[in-house]
Amino acid sequence: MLRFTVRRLLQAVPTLFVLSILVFAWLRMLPGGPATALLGDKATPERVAAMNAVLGLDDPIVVQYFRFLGRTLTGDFGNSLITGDPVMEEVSWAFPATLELSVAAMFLAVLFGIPMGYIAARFRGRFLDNATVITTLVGVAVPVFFLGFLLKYIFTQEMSLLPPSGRHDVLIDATRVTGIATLDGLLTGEFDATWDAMLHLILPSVALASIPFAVIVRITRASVLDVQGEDFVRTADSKGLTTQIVRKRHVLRNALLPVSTTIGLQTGLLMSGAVLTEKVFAWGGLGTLLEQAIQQRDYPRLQGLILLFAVVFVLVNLLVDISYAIIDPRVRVR
Amino acid sequence: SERGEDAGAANTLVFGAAGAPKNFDPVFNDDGESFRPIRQMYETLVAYKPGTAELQPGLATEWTPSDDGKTWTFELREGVKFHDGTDFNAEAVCFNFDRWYNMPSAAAQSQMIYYGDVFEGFAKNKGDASGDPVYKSCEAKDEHTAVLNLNEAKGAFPDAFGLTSLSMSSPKALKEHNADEVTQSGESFSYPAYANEHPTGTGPFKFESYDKSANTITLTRNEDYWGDKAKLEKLVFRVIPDENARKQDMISGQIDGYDLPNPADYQALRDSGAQVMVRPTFNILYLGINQKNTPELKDERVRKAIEYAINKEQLAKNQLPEGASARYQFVPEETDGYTDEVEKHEYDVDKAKQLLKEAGAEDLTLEFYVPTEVSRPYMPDPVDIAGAVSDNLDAVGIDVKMRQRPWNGGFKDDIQKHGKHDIHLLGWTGDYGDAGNFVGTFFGREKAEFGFNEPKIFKALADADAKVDDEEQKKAYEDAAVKISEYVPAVPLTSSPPAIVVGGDVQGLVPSPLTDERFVSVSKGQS
Amino acid sequence: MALLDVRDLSVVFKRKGTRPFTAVDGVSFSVEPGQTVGLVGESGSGKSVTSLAIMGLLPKRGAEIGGSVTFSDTELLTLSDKQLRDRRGRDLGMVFQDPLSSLNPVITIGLQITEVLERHRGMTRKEARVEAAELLDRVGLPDPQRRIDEYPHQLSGGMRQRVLIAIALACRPKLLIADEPTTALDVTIQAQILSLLSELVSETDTALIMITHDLGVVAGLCDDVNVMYGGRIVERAQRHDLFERSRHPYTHGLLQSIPRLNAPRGEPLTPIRGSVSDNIEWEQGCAFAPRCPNATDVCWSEPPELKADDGRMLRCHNPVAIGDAVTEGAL
Amino acid sequence: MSILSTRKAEKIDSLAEGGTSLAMDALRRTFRSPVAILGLVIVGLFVILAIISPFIAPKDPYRPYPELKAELTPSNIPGPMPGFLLGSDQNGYDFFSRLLVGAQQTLFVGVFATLIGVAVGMIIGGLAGAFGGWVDSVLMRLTDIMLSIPSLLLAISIAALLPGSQWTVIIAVAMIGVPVFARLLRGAMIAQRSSDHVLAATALGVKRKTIVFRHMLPNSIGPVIVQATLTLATAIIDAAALSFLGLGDSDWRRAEWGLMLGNAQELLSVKPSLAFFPAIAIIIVALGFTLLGESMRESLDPKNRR
Amino acid sequence: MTDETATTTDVTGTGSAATDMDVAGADVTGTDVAGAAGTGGGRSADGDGAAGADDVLVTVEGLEVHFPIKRGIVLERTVGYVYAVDGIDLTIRRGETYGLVGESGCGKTTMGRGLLRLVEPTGGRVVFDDTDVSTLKGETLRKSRRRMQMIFQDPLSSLDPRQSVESILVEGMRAHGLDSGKESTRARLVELLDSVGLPESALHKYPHEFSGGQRQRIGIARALAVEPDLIVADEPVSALDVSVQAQVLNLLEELQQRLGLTYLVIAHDLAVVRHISDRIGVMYLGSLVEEASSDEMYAEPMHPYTKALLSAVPVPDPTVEDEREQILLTGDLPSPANPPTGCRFHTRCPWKQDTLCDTDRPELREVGDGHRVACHYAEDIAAGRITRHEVEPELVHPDT
Ligand SMILES: Nc1ncnc2c1ncn2[C@@H]1O[C@H](COP(=O)(O)OP(=O)(O)OP(=O)(O)O)[C@@H](O)[C@H]1O
Ligand SMILES: Nc1ncnc2c1ncn2[C@@H]1O[C@H](COP(=O)(O)OP(=O)(O)OP(=O)(O)O)[C@@H](O)[C@H]1O
Ligand SMILES: [Mg+2]
Ligand SMILES: [Mg+2]
Repeated sequence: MLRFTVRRLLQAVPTLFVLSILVFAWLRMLPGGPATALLGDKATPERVAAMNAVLGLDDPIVVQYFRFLGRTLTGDFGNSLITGDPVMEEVSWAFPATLELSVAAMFLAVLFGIPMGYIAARFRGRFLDNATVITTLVGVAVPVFFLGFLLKYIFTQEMSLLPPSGRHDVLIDATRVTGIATLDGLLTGEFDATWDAMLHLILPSVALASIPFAVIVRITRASVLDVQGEDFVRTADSKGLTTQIVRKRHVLRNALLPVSTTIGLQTGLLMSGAVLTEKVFAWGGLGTLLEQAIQQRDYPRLQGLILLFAVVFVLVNLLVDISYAIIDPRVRVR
Repeated sequence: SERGEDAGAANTLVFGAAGAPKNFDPVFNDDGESFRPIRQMYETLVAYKPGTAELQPGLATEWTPSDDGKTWTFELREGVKFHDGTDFNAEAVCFNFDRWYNMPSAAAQSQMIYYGDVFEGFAKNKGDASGDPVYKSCEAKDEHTAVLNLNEAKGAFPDAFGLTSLSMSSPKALKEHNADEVTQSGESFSYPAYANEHPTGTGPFKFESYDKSANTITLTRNEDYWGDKAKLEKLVFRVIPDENARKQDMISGQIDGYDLPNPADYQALRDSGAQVMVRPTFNILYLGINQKNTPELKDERVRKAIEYAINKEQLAKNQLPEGASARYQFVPEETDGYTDEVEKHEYDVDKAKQLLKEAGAEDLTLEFYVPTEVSRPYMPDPVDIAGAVSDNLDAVGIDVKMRQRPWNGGFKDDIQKHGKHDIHLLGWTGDYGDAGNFVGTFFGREKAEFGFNEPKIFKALADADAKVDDEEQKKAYEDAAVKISEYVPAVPLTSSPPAIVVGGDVQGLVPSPLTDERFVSVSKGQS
Repeated sequence: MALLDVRDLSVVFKRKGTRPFTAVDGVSFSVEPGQTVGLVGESGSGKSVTSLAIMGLLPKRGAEIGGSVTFSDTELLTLSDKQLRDRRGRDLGMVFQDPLSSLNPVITIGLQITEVLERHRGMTRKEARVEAAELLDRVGLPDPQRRIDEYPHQLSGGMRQRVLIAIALACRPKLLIADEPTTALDVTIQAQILSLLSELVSETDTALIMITHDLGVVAGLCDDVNVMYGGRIVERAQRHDLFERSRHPYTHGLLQSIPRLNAPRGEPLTPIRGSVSDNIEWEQGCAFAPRCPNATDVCWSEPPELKADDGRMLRCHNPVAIGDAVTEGAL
Repeated sequence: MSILSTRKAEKIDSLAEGGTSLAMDALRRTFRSPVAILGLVIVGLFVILAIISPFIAPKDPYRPYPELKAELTPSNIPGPMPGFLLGSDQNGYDFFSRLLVGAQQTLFVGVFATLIGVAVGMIIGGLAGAFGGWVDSVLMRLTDIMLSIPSLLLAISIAALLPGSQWTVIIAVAMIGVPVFARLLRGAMIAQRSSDHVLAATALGVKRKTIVFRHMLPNSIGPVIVQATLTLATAIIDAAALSFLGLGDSDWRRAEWGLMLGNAQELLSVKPSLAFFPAIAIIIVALGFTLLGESMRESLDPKNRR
Repeated sequence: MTDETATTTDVTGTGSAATDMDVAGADVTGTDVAGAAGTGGGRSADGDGAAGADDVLVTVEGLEVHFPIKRGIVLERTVGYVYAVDGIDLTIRRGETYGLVGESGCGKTTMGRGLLRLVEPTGGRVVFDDTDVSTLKGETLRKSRRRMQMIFQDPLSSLDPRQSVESILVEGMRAHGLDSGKESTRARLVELLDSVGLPESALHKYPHEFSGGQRQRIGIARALAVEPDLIVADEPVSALDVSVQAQVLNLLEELQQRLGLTYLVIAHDLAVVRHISDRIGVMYLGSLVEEASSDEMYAEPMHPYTKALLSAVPVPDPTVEDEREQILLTGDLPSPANPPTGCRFHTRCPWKQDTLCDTDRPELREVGDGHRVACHYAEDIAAGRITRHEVEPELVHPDT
């Protein structure tokens, strides 16, 4: 298993390397530039030129790339142009927020998606199944940000049930431990902070969960249907095993293989969705950082974030692979 | 939440900010989001009277220029202490001026935008500074008298002494926290501890913390403030980048105020009981004209036709916030240099068509550069405004091709550096109450943005700037304004007052044309 | 009393939008303890469906089952799902065709054996493990202690089939149904498996239903052979009777069309004409009529009945004359 | 040998397996399902609307109307009034007409984003699948990298690079599809390449080019068509997301639902219908394409072919 | 065979092949160029005396197909090989049917494809009618394919589902310029269909509209369309129902007689192979272990593996079955990626001896009248000097 893990990790290296070149080249190709961004309203051509000199942006592109690579390898992604803070530091502040949101969303999606998919499969072709299929398709067709608005509109504006945005009430003075608001409250015993953080988490995570939920339902359904028709399920039945054992040990376990893959695939979507959801709910995570960075052409932050997203994506895929290897012995040998 | 309530909702004010501040060292900043907290912690020698651009005593009780305008003498307020307990005195003032002038690195210098604008250069001994510095020296005549020597007179003074960037910092804190160590790292800059964690001024609020995970900046009341103490115990700025989120937080009572509400939301905000305070206008939106690329635009008649074609009143009503008005000159009404003598080209489609005909420019095609991904008080939604302007121009037969460029992603380069456009949308918010800050900036010399060389105008503006006497200067700027209105180097469109919104229970906030609101007088509670 | 008595078994598949399809039609046969009964026929003749119907493994929706299946005096078709599950694996064992897909790929073969033992013989996991290893040893799987913790993909085809047999025999069922247990295997492996099966069956006095399309397999193994065509049994006889004197033109034709190792070379084969898809429906006459060399008008109009004839059962209007039977047996 | 997004890739590859199915057969199966029919009806109506909308729009969707402008302020956008079924939009244009014409522009964006994605993806996938070897390796690494960036980020990155125009959106959204189509086609082609009928053609001495174009491509196209249908749905949504982020096409005059929705976000409190109508239109259309695509996929799936 | 002879044959081979090709291309009248070309074949085959005297169409010498097993993170490395075909020598005479049997995975298919160069052999050579096929490239290789055709196991998957029978059949003709005119092509198509027993109406149907046996007929017609000399039939009847199998086997035989075809028939069913073949080669793990005429192979198998194989085939005759003494092999076929040393069969051989078997790989050697066997102790076994014994089954992990 260790070898498997290490190999998978090594496989990601070339991808990340090429990606770093692409990201770098991409940023150099963007019109405008860090100097323009830094100088804001006061960017006159002269100032921009002077600033470029200060920043070394008039050096040859290759020199710039290797400087960038060198810094990146030491974990230095430079400082944000917007805030002036080191990008890594910004990320370390914002990452827990995004992590919290994504994990909550994925948790919801899995928690409700797998049972619903399973139920739909068991009632294949009947009303319940068709209803599930249509619902999930609608779920996919609704733009995340619009769903966010809708939820906000209904639950905060109309019903005043839940807080509209942010991660916790400003007046709650919670101690930061991990940066994951719901967890911190539990760790420090500030339960009101946890409660408050949970309330804030509900709407964004529901909005973000919509697509992965729909996909998980569909995959689970399809996969359960596939497995139900497999010979080994018939074998299990022929052994006279109880229905529960057949379903749990034979059907579900096999059916979850593709589902686990899907969960990994969904992280990409989740990251995309997070950008939109965070904007809607002023969540203040990586998505927010990214959105600002794009609007204001915050190059160092953009570089850092895109590479970070790729790394996270790689890691999640790795986790999925490992979990795959745990439930599917066939993968291990390779 | 209970805890929030007994934390004394009455004594804490939470203000929504649109973005995170860059840092808290006044001199390294130039944007409103950074200035807002800075203004509560720092003070300048000269201050602006709340709600106006007029001057009033700040840390200096008096300021007097020499006759040639090259020496300024400041009488300083007594009994003022910095937040670290050190005294504010003439030495501190000179320490600040010297610090700015002698800023050691190119990196640090590049961050001092306003200082650079006003003082035009740095000490030659350090780095490879460029420009001819206006600053010469500073002497502490006595404990409470500071004398500033300049190399040349500047019309911007004394107003410019009120710029937030030129706020007074504690020399002790500056030294202790290596305030000058701005370093370049990659494509950006790192700021020293002073700027990040130890801003130390004389203002009514003291820095307490900046929680980057929660995105909140917390200030507390300065109990040793020299003047009337702040009514609020705590002032919290919470960064909420999303416009809609700010609004909803405001309505649901999560925050007590935020800046620059979307004009579309004024009504909803008011309905929720909030106070939308419209500031006096101090900005100008204009339709720039670049004479370089299209010969027809060199013709005054064509430029005038463009102005005649635009229905500024309707534009102000349809697309701009309440209180916006049509403009026929660049200097704001409240500022010296504004005059009724200017040539007014009011909306007149027939006249526009006729002028175009006369100039033989009936099939004029213009590239109209419009910024995107930006919202400024003078143009909340540039694209919609540009749309309305295009509709107007279309109506007189000008074929407008709209080119949209992201504000930071090419627009400014294309306009100000490459001059790729024929016409463009841009504007300006005044930094202080000086006409030169408006017109001088635009038309003082040949620029890629406008692509003309008209010595008549350049000279008129240079003369006006050089006048030391207030009355003379006023006349000179009025004269320049008339010349500009006749030449039409660009079309002034509208001025839009930015608004600031606070909860119904917030009192004492005075909206400022310079967005220079001080929260010292603000209180919260049932009225 | 027979151990298993299948009477008039019929299975009709009904699906929305398609015509009902009768896969098994009035099949009757019985199996005595210790007896091996063969079920042969070409692909699609209904062999598997018959066995699945006996086991109660047909899908609950879409399949209509008629007739009766009595197993030691119990009617299987009317049992509840739960009661059936109590019998399956304990009294009735089954071995399927494809040994790879018939084993759950993600759990160890050990668990796949022990779960039956736990279920039906009330063993603890530990006891079951010991027993499982013994079972694997009995089916000739080398090194069972180690293999027990391996996964199906780590075994070769022959070994997997042994595991399946071990599973089916774990609770010493009274009846074992083997549905083409060797089709996916090579001849040398097939020989191993077949000899293992017959050995185990005779050791334990288990009754065996052997389903195959390979007449050679039946010839060596079965006491009684049922030949199916188009969902019905067309001929049933003891194996010597069947192979030496086949009466039904289909059985006869099959035997004639198979190349044999022991036949002299150079003789052309006598194929049956047409293919299975040329069947007509049994209701209209004899399903085999379109391909039958002996077919007369009556074959096209009247479905033949399964009748006793000369010590066998035969469903044919014009059986092959006894003299025509294949006689190369003597080599 | 695989990198990083093996799973994503494998998933796409597995979709490619449907390639051997018979088109007609699959279609017949598709249109037996009510879900597919619903999808087809929605898509059909949408396409018809897109074609005829310029002719049936009651007002010129690209002109401001003085009646509307008279009342218009940023915090008051006129509602329905005689002649203007849904009132004004934020620029004094007839909202109803723009909503109608929006179908056309939306279809345009969706179709071109998909077509470009399919075309580029097919070229890459086709080359990889037809040549194999190092060409395949290089091209597939490229798609792996594209797949390793979350799709919207990819689109955002591209959109930020190009000047804001309709084609920017189209290209940015198209790029999301490129790696998917490339993998899909390659997977199908590789399955084809080792298939018996291609081997048979090789054995016959048929020219390589003929084999690729007559045997491999036509048999690989099924999954591509299905994926294209689904991509149409996501393309429309992704384009809207770009607009929402302010990165989309910023032609203020163009009536396109995503753009209209994006621009109306700030006006929710003034006139929610400006956002709701385009949003609902997008949802319905995306749903239509998804229903259609999903049911086609289901019937192409070899497992469902019993 | 020495290197020098190989080279000479090579040169002349290439030369004559080119001319042959031209002749064949122009020749529309019939397939019977066999006689003329045959003399050429006889001349060059100077290897083994007995076989050389006959009309040899194909000579396979030391054919090897090793598939690399690749692993690697960034760059792929070859970590080993699957020795699918590992040194096979055989000759196929004009007009005969050569049968190849063996267990699944022993390399039969690969052998057939290597012979036709549908996979690239990694060693050895194939001389087809004096042409060294192994050296051909590009266009010449493509052209040469006209004379060697293939029939596949799965008739459905080997037919492009999107093409009508007509275009399936015409395709090969077009590739070799045999579709000279509309009329004559049409006539040829009808003739082809007729010869495989399909009606003319089949032309406009698609493969899925036919039954298994009919599809296989289409596959055969496709191969015949280009008037080949050699047909490699890879498991031509394995996918068919028993009752249909005989129809196809009869058809193959009939076509051979009518058109003078030469067959290499690959199958795992010994009975089928024996029925159709003149000579049989038995493969085990990538190489031939025994070769003999069909009758002799059945009557007097000499290699232990062949014996076991023959004894394992069930015969639909209860009397035979009851009396049959089976030689049960234990264990499984070893992995071709990791073949045993010495005699490949020694791990399962009930006659295995302590010397030679696990160290020396036996050559395929002549033991009389065209009967070749690769066993060190073949004669001893035949004479009963060595007796069978028990074998500990070997564990084989399938490489997934
Ligand atoms: N679940 C089902 N639904 C509909 N039809 C079915 C189903 N299962 C089997 N059939 C049909 O019933 C007929 C008999 O099938 P069965 O599997 O019993 O044949 P078989 O004799 O076992 O053939 P083979 O030798 O191929 O296994 C076939 O035509 C088959 O298509
Ligand atoms: N393209 C390939 N790459 C790698 N290994 C291969 C390839 N083709 C075949 N092999 C391996 O070569 C060996 C021989 O395969 P081949 O298909 O020739 O056997 P066969 O005798 O035809 O078997 P079967 O009876 O199952 O058709 C097998 O182990 C197979 O896994
Ligand atoms: Mg079956
Ligand atoms: Mg094979």
